[in-house]
Amino acid sequence: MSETPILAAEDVTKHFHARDGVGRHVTVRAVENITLRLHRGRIAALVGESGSGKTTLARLLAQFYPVTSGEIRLRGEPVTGPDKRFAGEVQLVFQDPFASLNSLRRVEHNLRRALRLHAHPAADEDVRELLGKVNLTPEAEFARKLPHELSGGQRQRVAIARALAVRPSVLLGDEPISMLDVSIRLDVLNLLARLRDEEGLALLYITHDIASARYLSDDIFVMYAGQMIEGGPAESVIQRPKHPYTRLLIDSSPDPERAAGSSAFTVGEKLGEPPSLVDPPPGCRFHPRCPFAKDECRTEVPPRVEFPDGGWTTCWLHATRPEDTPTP
Amino acid sequence: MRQGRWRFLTRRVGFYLATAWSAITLNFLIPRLMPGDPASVIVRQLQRQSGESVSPETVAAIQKLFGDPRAGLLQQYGDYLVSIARLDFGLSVSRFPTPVGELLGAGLPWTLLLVGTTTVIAFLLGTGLGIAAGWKPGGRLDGFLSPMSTFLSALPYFWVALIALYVFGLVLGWFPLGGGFDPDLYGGPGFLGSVLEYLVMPAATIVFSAFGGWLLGMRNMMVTAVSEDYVLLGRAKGLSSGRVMFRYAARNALLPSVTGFAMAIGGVLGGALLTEIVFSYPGIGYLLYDAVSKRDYPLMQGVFLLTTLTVLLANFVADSVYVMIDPRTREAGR
Amino acid sequence: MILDVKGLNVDYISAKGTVRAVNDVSFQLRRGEILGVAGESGCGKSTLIMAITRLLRPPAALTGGQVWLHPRDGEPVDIAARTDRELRRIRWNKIAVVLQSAMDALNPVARLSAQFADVLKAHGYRDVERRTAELLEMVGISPDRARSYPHEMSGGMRQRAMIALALACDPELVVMDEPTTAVDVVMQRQILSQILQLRDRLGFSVVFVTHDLSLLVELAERIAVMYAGRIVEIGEAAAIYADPKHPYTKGLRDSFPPLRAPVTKLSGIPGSPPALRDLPPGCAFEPRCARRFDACAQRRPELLPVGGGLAACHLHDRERTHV
Amino acid sequence: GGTQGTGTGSTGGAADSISLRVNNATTYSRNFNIYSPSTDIAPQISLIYEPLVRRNVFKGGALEPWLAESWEWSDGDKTVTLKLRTDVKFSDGTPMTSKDVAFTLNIPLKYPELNTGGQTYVSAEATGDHTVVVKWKKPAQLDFYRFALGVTGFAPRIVPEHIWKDKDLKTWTNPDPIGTGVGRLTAFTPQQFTLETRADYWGGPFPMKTIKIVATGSDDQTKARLLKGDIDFATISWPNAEQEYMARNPKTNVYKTFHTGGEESLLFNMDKAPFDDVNVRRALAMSLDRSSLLKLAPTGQEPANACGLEPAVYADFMAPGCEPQALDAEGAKKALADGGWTVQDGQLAKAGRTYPLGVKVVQEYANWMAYGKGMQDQWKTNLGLDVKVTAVPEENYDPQLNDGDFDMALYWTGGSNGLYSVFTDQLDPETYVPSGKDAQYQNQGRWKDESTAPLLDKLRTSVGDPEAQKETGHQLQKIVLDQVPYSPMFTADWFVEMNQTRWVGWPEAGSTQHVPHSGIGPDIVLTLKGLKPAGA
Amino acid sequence: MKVRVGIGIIAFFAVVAVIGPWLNDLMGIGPWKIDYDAISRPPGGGHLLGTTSQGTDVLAQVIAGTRNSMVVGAVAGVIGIVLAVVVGVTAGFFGGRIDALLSFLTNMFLVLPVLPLTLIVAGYVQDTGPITIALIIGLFGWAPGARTLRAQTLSLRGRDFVMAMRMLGETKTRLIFVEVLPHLAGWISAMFLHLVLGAVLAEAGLAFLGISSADTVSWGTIIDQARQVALLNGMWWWFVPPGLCIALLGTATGLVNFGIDEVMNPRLRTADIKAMRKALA
Ligand SMILES: Nc1ncnc2c1ncn2[C@@H]1O[C@H](COP(=O)(O)OP(=O)(O)OP(=O)(O)O)[C@@H](O)[C@H]1O
Ligand SMILES: Nc1ncnc2c1ncn2[C@@H]1O[C@H](COP(=O)(O)OP(=O)(O)OP(=O)(O)O)[C@@H](O)[C@H]1O
Ligand SMILES: [Mg+2]
Ligand SMILES: [Mg+2]
Repeated sequence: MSETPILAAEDVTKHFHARDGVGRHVTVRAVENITLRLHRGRIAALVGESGSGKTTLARLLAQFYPVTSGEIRLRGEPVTGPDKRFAGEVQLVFQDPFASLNSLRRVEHNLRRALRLHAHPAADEDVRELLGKVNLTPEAEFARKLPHELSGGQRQRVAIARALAVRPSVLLGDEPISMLDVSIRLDVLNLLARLRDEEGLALLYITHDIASARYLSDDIFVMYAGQMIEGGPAESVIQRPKHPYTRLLIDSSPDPERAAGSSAFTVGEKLGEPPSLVDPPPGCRFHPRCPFAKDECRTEVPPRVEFPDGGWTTCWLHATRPEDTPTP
Repeated sequence: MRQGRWRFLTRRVGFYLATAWSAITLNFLIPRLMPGDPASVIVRQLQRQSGESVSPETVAAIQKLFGDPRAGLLQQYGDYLVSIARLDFGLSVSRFPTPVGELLGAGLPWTLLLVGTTTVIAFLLGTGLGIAAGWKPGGRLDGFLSPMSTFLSALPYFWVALIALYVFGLVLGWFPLGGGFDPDLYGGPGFLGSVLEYLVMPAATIVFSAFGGWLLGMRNMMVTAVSEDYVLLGRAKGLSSGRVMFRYAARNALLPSVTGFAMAIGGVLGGALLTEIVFSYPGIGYLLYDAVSKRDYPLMQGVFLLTTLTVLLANFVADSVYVMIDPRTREAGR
Repeated sequence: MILDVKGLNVDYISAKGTVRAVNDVSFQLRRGEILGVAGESGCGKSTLIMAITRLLRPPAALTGGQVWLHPRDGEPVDIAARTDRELRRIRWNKIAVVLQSAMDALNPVARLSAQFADVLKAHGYRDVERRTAELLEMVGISPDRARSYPHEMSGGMRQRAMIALALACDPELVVMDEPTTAVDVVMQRQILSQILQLRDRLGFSVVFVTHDLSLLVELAERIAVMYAGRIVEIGEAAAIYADPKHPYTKGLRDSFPPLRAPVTKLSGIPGSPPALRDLPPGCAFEPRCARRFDACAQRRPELLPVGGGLAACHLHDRERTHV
Repeated sequence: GGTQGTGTGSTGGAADSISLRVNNATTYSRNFNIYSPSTDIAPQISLIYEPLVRRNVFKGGALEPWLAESWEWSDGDKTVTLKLRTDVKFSDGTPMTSKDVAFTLNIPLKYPELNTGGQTYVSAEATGDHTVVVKWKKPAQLDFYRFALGVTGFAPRIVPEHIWKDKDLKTWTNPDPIGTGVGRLTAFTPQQFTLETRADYWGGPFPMKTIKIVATGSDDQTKARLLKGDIDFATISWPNAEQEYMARNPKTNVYKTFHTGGEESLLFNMDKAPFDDVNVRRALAMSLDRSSLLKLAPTGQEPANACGLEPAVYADFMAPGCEPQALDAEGAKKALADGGWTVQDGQLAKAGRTYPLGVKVVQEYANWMAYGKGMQDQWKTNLGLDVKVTAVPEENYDPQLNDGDFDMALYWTGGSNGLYSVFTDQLDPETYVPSGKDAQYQNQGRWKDESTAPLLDKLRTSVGDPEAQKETGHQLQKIVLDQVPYSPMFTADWFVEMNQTRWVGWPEAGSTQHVPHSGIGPDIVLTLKGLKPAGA
Repeated sequence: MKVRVGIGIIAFFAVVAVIGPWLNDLMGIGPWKIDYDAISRPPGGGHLLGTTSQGTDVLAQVIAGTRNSMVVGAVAGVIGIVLAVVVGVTAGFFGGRIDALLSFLTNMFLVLPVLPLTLIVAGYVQDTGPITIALIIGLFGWAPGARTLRAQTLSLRGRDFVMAMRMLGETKTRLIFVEVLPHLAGWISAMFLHLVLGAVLAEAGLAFLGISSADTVSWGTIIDQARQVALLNGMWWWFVPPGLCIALLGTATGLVNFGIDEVMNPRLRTADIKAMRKALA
């Protein structure tokens, strides 16, 4: 873990300027003071509710837009803009495989362009090799296909192959399977896992689906309202969530084991909605929804607390007695 | 909410002002870049009318009277802006020395009447039929109305107007041939009746060739709307199909049409040019045609300015109306 | 019993040819029961829902079967055989629907209150405002939001408003087509618990469609699994999860990584669903099935009782003959 | 369905009213400022304001009394003393005196830019109650014609001083006109205005009570209205009027043409090769069949005399051999050969150069358009030449001709203003300006032959001497005939449509002493006065 | 089906436009050839569609007119569409100041009353031949198209597939030409047809207003000439054909656009009610 991360967001913040319902200029604090490091051969999962800033963070890492503050580093070097060298190292896989391929272009067009742009040989066999890497066989046949002739899973694999064509060292996946049918999601997940293992890629896996995060990733990071509130090795986060929000996420996820056969579905309290990012709550941003909220939660930003199992969180519940987990 | 709309509208006002200025400038330049000057036009007409040539002294006098339209452009531009600000459009050349404002004032009501009513009727008719056609896409009504309106909207409307004039005006004699009213009844008790009578044919030809466009537009919007989930839900709610058709489908499909309608109203002044000419209708369109053919710069400018400003105004109204009727336009105009 | 669907067929008809999107579907729904319908995309779940509510639009047409609704008071009605006009009285009163995306299903240009009002009025409710407030409160929305337009509310709120709207006329059956797909897990959990709670309180039955089998296991009493337009297995939720009889069901179940159990490598179902236009002559799942054998490609398996439920798979032919 | 007779201007049976169309305005403005040269203002012809003298077109343009009873020249033709009628009253009852006349005549002196009549006198004074003296710097018999010009507003027409004196004539629109004419404005709408005839008109009572002047817009509209019987009297050129108008109702519909004494000619731009060669001009003129051309738009015009004078007006002055140019394809080819010209690929060629040819016509004139097309066709057939026809919008026509921006063009020549005017318009070398310079409506063909100048001088100075006029006239006609500075094509005519349903007694060509033209000066007064209600 | 009929009609006119002169020669007629013996002759005999009052053959004129009308349509269409694409796509793709400027220009042209402006400007140009007319019409007609294309480009620019190619380091030019433009093909072709028809109609309108060239014959000039004489004489054979040609061309473009609309907006694709009735019967 001490080796230099391949791609890192160091204390980045992103504010958007927009207009609110009344036409006023407002600042959307989409991402605030986040540090995230991606290492070779490791998969980091990023989970969180809708609107918590996951996509924004991924796009910051991909240099879609500049950071408001902080720094994106590639192999320890600060990056200044999306140049070709950067594109050759970092690639993004989009959520919607139906939208991320040009419906008018054949599979090979996508791959060949990617190869050419980065001065790699782009002969037929190079294209076929890429398709082979993502298990699209027979390769020659797939190379000639148009997107609408492919299933969602196949398309997502083409998109991944396209990203791989530049021979990146980092792959950023923004919910790469959420649009896919359940039956083929695993296929794509397994592919990503294989790429990590075989190519040594560093991967960021963004998802709503905590179970799949656990299945795929080495580390899990949890975002809430633009902030990172917990992180650590996958198992430790899932089995021993430290932040009440992480716990809420896990408890909300469908889990057939938990209740199989019965519909003894305990109705949660009014869980409220995520806060506005224009005018976030002071202190811990989760406090309005937190059943354990204390006074300091409402006023002061909680400190970061590290745990022996490699995990960490920012929560007042642990600030004083870091060694044991609260049992509400 | 309300405040947001205002903000949006005030931002638009900036655009309109800039456009108005550009139009005014363009308006100033165009006639001056045209060849031929009013004096020679007038001489030409005198000559034609009398069938004999006009003396050089006369020509000199006329040229002196109207001046050289290309002299001292900058000075003229300044004067022009000042007089526009004072709503003074100068004296018409072809009707010297009648003020342009007076002519515009005389023509405006007629055009508004003719094109205003026809635009409204064509809109209502087209939209109504469009709703009906789009409600059951591919159905019998749709299968008949859509191709028909495609054909109708492709007819050159002055051509239709000429045929109408010939058939209904001359051969059958049902309607008067031209003009806006019966001058013998002017101001008298039968005047309004005669205005209507004179309106029928030009109005009918405009409606005839214009409603198809509305129909097609509305039909397409309607077809799209009908496949929306909220229309499905309307049906699922057990509401009467009329209610679903109007409150759910048409109400949504209508939004773009309303903007289109307001813009069409704005195009009213320029839109009836050909019809007004065919039917010698005493409106703005004819005035412009006259002005162009007689190189009546001040009149041309007046008409063009009036037309442009109405379009701008209508666009502004369209914007405002849209903001008012579509609750979703918090952040419109992007 | 509230709903009895018998041999339902729905075709998509075009000049190019006809595809059968719902094929000989039969099932029954008990009063107060939640029936989950699961299946991959395109297997005909939405089409089925539209058929039992008679909301099909061209080019879809109901080409066979019956949909008997047994209202608490009054005669059973075959929804499939009634005219639109006749159905108007039943709609929303007896059957209400919740669609996948509330954003699309709520009329964007009408206030929430108006959308409640028109259905309430259409079905003879008097105190429209009070009822609206009551309904909104039921799903945890403050009644003063009634004057909002749909776009002014968050996704979760809209979806809950949708559910409140569905319950407006105290229906006996609520049909839900993926009501939580567009919201995230936390909101999904909230909505599901609300549905359960309200069902317990009001006693309506639910047909709940989703492609997320793991969700149904927690929510539904019984689950029907669809594949290529047919129900391939139907049974008690727990049984289906614990011991799926159809390889497809099993494949679906195994597509969900566990949340707590030890992680093992999973593989989903290979291949993709067949095109409805040219289905294989035998079992539609045969090309993707790991346990296929000769018969599978030749004969289409019937939906027959296996264990506590029904399954359409030749694997069980032998068991049955043994019995 | 039948005609319901609701049309504009229909007089509903009783023949106490007449409707006339004067010009192609869609709408009139209530603007009776007679100093406005504009055409879309309310036209008053001489029904409201009248001139001092009238010109008799059919007598070679001889001047006849109108408001002036008589006039006498003195001071070597530099002074004229006008004696006014004593029985003239303005329509507000005020008698017209010499003061009014002097006031009127001084307006162009005071405002040179309102000198739309092109007057050249230097002073005008009232010397008695009914006498006015007008003075020129040079002998002015010819200039005096301008007191009688037929066109709207251009002759000095007498206005009442008591109304006009304090007005700014450059902005005043004179909405309530008071004049000496027979009509008093009683109703004004933009589409039509009504004049009531005065009982106290000096010219005696009129057969009709009201005169309606109708704005009809285009020629098309005018024709339609004539056909419908809405209008009693109009003057537009109507090709095919025989079938389209007369034949529809032979009893009542009458279309006539009256020669103006001028002609429509083919101008050549003689500043430019190949038109500087008389052979080319002659060839082009000879290869046209004028009577065939007229079939393409039978307006009633006739082929014009080849030498620039028309017998309808100038019978006494005609030179021999002046009959219309007949088609002579062989002669034309020979003329080309004489000049050393050949035709190559449809173009005139000489010494290795080719010359594309073009002819301009006014777009709005349907007959000219047809003639243009016909000429193109005939040049092609007879000489193998491709000539491009360009239709120029009316408003651009004169500037282009004045600038010499043309090869050939149809244009008016001659007229009824006397011999001098006939020839000086196009043949005065003193008015020559090169192409590209403004010819100011004179000599647009760029005629440079100095031998013409002394002849024109002679013509001008011998106005009172018919013999000298005749002889010089012959010489000039010969120039036109031989040199073809322009080629007369068709007679220029007044085209008149008359409806006899309500009014009869319209003038006949040949016997009338005034043109029945709705737009010309006192002639209209004479025409209307001579009418009788039909059936009376 | 509809589309095929539409394309058929358009193709027919296009072919006539191309081979028109040859066709006329073949039939031994010419638009300017004057038959002094057959003036104002109704259809029949040597003149299939009769003759004009000037002895020219109506059919020959209509055939010759097809070429000029189509040329005006095509040239104006090309100019209009090129401007629309350049302005709209540039504005939409680059955004920012360029967009602000171009949008302003577009909006301005949108609100300027086009017909009056065209009339004024056309009056300025002398001897307005088909190309000039086409130029004017094209120059004033691009704005609505540009607006639509801008909106479309704006949405395309943000689409994932464009983003993905940009992530790869694709150049802007290639992004525009290879990724974005092909997706606008439907819009562009529909717009082009619309512009063509608009131009043909506008040309006829201008001819009616007297803005045309005497040396060219187009459907518009035929109507203009005919109305002066033909209407009063009931010479329908002269007046009707050119108008019908325009209407036919318009209907054809309408039909094709119907089809294009349906391709671009799948929700417009209507169910085949006939097939359904048959299947359900
Ligand atoms: N370009 C933008 N302008 C203004 N606000 C933005 C912009 N992009 C994102 N936001 C806001 O930033 C916040 C975070 O958005 P983001 O898309 O990163 O969330 P997310 O976690 O990816 O959500 P989801 O799970 O729904 O994809 C949201 O409130 C969003 O509205
Ligand atoms: N308008 C249509 N025309 C032809 N076929 C259609 C049409 N709509 C749906 N289908 C077909 O009907 C089948 C069933 O579609 P349906 O929408 O019911 O599936 P679904 O199970 O709801 O899928 P999803 O999970 O994606 O919502 C699909 O195979 C689809 O291709
Ligand atoms: Mg996201
Ligand atoms: Mg569905």
